[in-house]
Amino acid sequence: MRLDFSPQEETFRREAATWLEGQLSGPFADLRTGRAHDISAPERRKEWERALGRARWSAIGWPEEYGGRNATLAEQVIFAEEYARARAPGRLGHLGIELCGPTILALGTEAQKRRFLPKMSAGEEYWCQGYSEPNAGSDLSNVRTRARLEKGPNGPEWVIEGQKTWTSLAQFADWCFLVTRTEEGSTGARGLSYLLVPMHQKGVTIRPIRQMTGEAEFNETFFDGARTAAENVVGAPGEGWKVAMATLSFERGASTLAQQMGFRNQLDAIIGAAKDNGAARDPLIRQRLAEAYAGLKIMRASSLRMLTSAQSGKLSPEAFTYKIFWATWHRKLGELAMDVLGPAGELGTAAPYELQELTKMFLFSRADTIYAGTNQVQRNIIAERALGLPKEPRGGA
Amino acid sequence: MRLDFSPQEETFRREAATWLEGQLSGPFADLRTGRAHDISAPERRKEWERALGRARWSAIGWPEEYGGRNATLAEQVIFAEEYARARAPGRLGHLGIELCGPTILALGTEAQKRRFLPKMSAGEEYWCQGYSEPNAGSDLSNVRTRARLEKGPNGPEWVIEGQKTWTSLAQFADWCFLVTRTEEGSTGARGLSYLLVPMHQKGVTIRPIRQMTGEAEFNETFFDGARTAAENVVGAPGEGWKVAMATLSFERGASTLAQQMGFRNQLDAIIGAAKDNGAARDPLIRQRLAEAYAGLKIMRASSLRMLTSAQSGKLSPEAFTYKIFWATWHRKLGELAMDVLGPAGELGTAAPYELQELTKMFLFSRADTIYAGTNQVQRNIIAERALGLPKEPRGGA
Amino acid sequence: MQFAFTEEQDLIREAAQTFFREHGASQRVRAAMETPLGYDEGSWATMVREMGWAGIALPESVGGTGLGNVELAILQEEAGRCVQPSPFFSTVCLAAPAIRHAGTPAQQESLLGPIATGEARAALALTGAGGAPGLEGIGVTLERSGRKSRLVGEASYVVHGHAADLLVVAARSPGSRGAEGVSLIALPAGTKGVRIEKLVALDLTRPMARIRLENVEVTTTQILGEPEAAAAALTQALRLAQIALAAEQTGGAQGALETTTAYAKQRVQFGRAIGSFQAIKHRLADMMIAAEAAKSAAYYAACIADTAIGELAEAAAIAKSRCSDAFFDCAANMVQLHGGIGFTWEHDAQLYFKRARASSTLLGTPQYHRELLAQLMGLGAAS
Amino acid sequence: MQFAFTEEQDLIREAAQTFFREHGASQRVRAAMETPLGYDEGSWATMVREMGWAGIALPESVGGTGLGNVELAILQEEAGRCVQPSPFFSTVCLAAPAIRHAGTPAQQESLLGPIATGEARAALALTGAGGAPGLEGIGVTLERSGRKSRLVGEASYVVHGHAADLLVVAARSPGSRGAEGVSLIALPAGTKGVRIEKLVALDLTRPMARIRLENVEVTTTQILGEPEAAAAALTQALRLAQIALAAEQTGGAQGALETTTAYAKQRVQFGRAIGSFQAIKHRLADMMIAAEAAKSAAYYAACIADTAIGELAEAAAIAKSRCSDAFFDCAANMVQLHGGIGFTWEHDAQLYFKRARASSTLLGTPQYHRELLAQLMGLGAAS
Repeated sequence: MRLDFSPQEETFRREAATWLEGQLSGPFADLRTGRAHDISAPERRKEWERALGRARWSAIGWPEEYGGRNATLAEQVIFAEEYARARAPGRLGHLGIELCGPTILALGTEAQKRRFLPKMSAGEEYWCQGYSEPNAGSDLSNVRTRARLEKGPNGPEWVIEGQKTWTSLAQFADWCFLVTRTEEGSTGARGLSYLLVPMHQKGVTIRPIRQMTGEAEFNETFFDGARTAAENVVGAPGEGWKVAMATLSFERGASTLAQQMGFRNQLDAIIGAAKDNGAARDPLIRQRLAEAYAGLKIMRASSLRMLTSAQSGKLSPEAFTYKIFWATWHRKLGELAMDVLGPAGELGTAAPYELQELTKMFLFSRADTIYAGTNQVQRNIIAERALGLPKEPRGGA
Repeated sequence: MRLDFSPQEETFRREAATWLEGQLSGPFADLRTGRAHDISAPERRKEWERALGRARWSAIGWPEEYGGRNATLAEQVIFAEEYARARAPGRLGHLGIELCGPTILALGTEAQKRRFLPKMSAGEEYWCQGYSEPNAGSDLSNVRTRARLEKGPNGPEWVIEGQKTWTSLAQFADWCFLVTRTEEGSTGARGLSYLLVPMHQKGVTIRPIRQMTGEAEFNETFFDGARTAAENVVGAPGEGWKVAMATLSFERGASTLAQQMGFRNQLDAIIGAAKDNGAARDPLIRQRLAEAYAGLKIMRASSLRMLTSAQSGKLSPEAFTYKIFWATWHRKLGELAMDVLGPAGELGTAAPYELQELTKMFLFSRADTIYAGTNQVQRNIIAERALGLPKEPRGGA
Repeated sequence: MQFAFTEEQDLIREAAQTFFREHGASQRVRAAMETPLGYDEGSWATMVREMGWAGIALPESVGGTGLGNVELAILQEEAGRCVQPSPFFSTVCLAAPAIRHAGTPAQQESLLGPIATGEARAALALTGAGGAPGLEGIGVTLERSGRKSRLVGEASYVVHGHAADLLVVAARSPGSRGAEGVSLIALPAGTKGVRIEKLVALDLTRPMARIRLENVEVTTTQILGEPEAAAAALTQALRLAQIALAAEQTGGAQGALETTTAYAKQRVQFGRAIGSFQAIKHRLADMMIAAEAAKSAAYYAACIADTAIGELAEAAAIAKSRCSDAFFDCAANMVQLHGGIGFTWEHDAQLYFKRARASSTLLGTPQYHRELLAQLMGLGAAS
Repeated sequence: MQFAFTEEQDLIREAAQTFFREHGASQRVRAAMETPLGYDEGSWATMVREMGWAGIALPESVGGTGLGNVELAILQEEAGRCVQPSPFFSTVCLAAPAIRHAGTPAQQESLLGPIATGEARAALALTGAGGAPGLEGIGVTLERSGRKSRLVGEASYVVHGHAADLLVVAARSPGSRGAEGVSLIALPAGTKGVRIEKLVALDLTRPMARIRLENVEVTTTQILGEPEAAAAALTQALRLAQIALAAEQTGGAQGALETTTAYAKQRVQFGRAIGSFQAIKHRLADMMIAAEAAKSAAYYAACIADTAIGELAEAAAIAKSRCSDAFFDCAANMVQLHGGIGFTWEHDAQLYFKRARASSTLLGTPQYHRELLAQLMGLGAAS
């Protein structure tokens, strides 16, 4: 167990840092924001994705043939750190690169890999995720979107009917990876399939969902006879549940480190505000700032534990607890931000309802304990899968 | 809605205060401790109970014919306050006076009232409660102690077999009110009866349970062919569940105010310690002391709401929340006490394991959220009975 | 001793419930909050003209109903239950008590009369840009030169200041601190030199304004009561306002609990109503525990305010701190237990959540009130 | 970068688990804690002679194994998992680092040698009756007059002080404060003028003693290292001890979680294993979340201590505060979820609960360490 890096790894760090600095003080200086959630200037940000792709910094852990570098775990950690340190922008391509791409890498056919991965890592095609539905929020197995195989002009095609919700970045996406029911009459986790569906077609409609921040970063996406080729299914038809669960597990990769650096920027902004307005002298605020700082350090240590374990093929217990830990931490950070800012934090910056960054973070953080498994669902998973406690009786729906 | 008292009520207050002061600075000065949980000097404390009984201060809300004064609610509130203000000792007779007596008053026969209530209020007979069993802790309906009717020398008798646990004061009790299964083969809440059983007989064995404080205030009580006359059943045989539930509701009477005054003494001791050792200057400790103080004031207000509602025959919502509120409050008070005392609070006063009063309170308070319905069971009750949420599925045991 | 509502008080509550069932309905609240004024003028007119609520806690001598703080708490609770937007709190709970406790009988009559009859909406301009609660936060200076006086400075966070006909301005003599040098000045909103700017506030159901005073001339009759008594009067008025706000928060907590309970009964996940899962049930139970404790604190404080027994300062600090926490906890749970939908603009959870946050800050945070309470408890000064 | 245990470290853990399965069994712990010594001499002899654990983090030059703080953390974690009583913590985690960081090479060799081989049990006498953590709490004075020195005063809360052969006494020159004037003195327990009294401690598995020093004569060679370096050495040693204690707390949290999980699977109420109720499941999940975070904090800190990257002060403060809280939460839940039985003397829940409380206080409370952390974060001084 050691935390330091080898000389070769330090060389890699310098290479990454130099490239990032060159780009972000040069052609992409306008994108140097360090903001994780930012959907402004999408075209400009696609240019950034393509620049990353050209320099092979887009998906460094992937094999070289798909645009990656075969980077080691330590290198992935280093790059995530340097990316955040350089205050590089949030990745418009992250749903593809971090969720769908690894799923195809692990479970897709050779043809799927060749078709989808290079365009993903090159920033040429963007992805969104179609899991949640209005009646399948915490209970993903309740998916009602359905697809059937029909004859199409160029061979058999899946024809999809249904509604997905909380599809972030759908407005910028070229493709959607979605879980849909493909066996008529099936219920629960059986009979689902994991389809790859083009977004630019007549049968797909996107409607933004306005959040409590007043902004609309999520969407409802309607599939009304949308089509995709029969071969665009990852894993066997009917095995979509297993494939989707695999995707969920990829959410715990090196990207957690990038997320943490985003959190660090927020914490630094709060500390700065506390020093400015005197809240940093308040012993209660100090306790909470210290607690937040400690939590962030612990997240980093937990990520390194998870990543090292994942590398050795072991499932580590902290992986079960990571999501609820960061979500709860971040929600508390939002409350701390507001308490540090005091009444001034409740004033917006422009009519009709433009709020300050930290105020938006406070509101947005309330969703952290809801999406990707509510805290309640997370506790169930921990109790049942990690601790082996008996399952909750299911209703007879 | 008003909180002040009438001139007549103030006269009553003076009468009570004068009597208490006379006794507790006179013949009973040695009992002026203000400690609620105290099982030392039981004989001396039975003398105190008898003195209360002779002066009709023992069960003032009861009818005069059973030793009471027909006191109004306001008078009961006043007496509870003055009793605590005078730092009068905890009542050795409280399980009878506060739980069993009101049950007999409400649901007993005229003969039972005449037989049991006067001796209870006079401090001549003491009672303990036989509800919990090793396998019926939170789940009272799982009672396995059983009784059957047999012919005895003076008529039919209940013969009781089984084990009760957490029977506090059993070592000083003359009688036990106990819930037992009287219908063979019955399960759950059906087939239970509420029996009154003499403790001084061959078939009853008491074994103290040592607690984490090192002391033994509770007992296990074994019934091994213990007997009681057939008429000593409150309510109909088989209806014991309803009767026991009625008793539980009596726990929310004016005695809550006396309990609060005991809490106030503990809080005052903590405040005193904080002033002495400088902890009172610590802004975090100040917050917690203020929070504790506020909680206590809220308990008083809630008690007054409950009592006033009970008087008008209405079931008030705060009655559902009272137990978990005080139990959780008290448990936090224990933690606050230890944090105020600092390392010195972790040193005992005498070998082998005599701890300081507040340290014992810290340990003892851990039981508050367990007995008389754990916090988990309390939340279930609130959710199902007060909010009308669906019941938890029960296992098929 | 009778710690339950009287029959008359129950009737007031029923009337309020009937009123808010219509005027506090979600679509009306939302329509109102998006207007520049931020509230529904029709609803306001009904409240103050037909129902006569503006004068409920004012003496009959100035045209009020002559009831008290318990009755006011009932109205506030019901208004809070549906997060209704209106200048009721600023007018009746903030400005009116300040006038009543600071003003001479003549000032009371002239200023409270129009409030009681619903002709005037009023606001209390208290807190400067720094945002510190209480007297320490006053950001306006009253400069006296000879017989003329001038107001200079800024008050921010003025609840419904943009909708007020009458401003009650708290000011200080230059360089004064603490209870010294405080004055309260009655200022028609249209006075020369008064600049009122509606702010973008987190809580859209309770807009705030920034009020800049640029050498505003003040006559002696506009200064309420005797100068040396103003600080005490203002402190007393703020305690009453804190209690009224606590009552409103209690209603907010109750509203969040009711809506969430109803949702938990009908929303099905994993083949069961989610309200049958202990994870949900127990959080709803926790909400009820908090809400009931809040009610006890608020009713107790309102009672103390009316019967003059015990310590009002203490009761106000307890009520404001506890009801703030209870409302925030309940509103936060309302968001969480609704899942994704609770996070949307369309669902009312956001209204409760923002109101909870903003009302927790308003008139002093829970932490501020607990520190006050620590001082009242005799713990001395903090280190 | 390899943030997982090595194979060698896994072997150390397995050996420790095997050892504690026997020597940390409930009845042995209980029998030991009721003896005057408070621990089992046979178990201790096995630990230090056969297993060689006393020297695990000591250099080979003094007879140690030459491993580091990660290996020590593993042993502490496994010892904590069964709340095993022994002078290991006082000797190996408290006294030894103080000698190692303060002593001259000659002092290290003469004093650490017997510790590494298991011949000597040692204790650190640091904190006076006031109980303040760190250097501020030192209650012993070192009076120098000419070439003679004398120790006067009292150290309380001395972990396993009654069982120590060697005392490391922290002392101050008269009137000194902060890092100035601190010395560390090696004192055989039998020295004339040393009065050792075993105290009644809440946590029976870790007895403490009060040590009174009545004009105890000290030679120059007993004073460890250079006087001006002692404060820094002691501070460094305390940080390592805090990390070792944090590791032990992590084990305690894990032990509480495991025992309670097992109980929840077998205890039936309402016709179901209580572990099938979400109320129980979710609290167990919360315990696991806290325990895993504690492990991350403790392992990270132990790693920092060995690799000299990053800030040890920060890592120690984070580990000690978080692991204290995690252990207390887990132990409190252990009591609660066991119901009535968890409150009895016979059940082990009380041992975990008391150890959790006492170890939270020992070497600085979570609040103390968070305030330290606030200073390290550059927040300046508190008001």
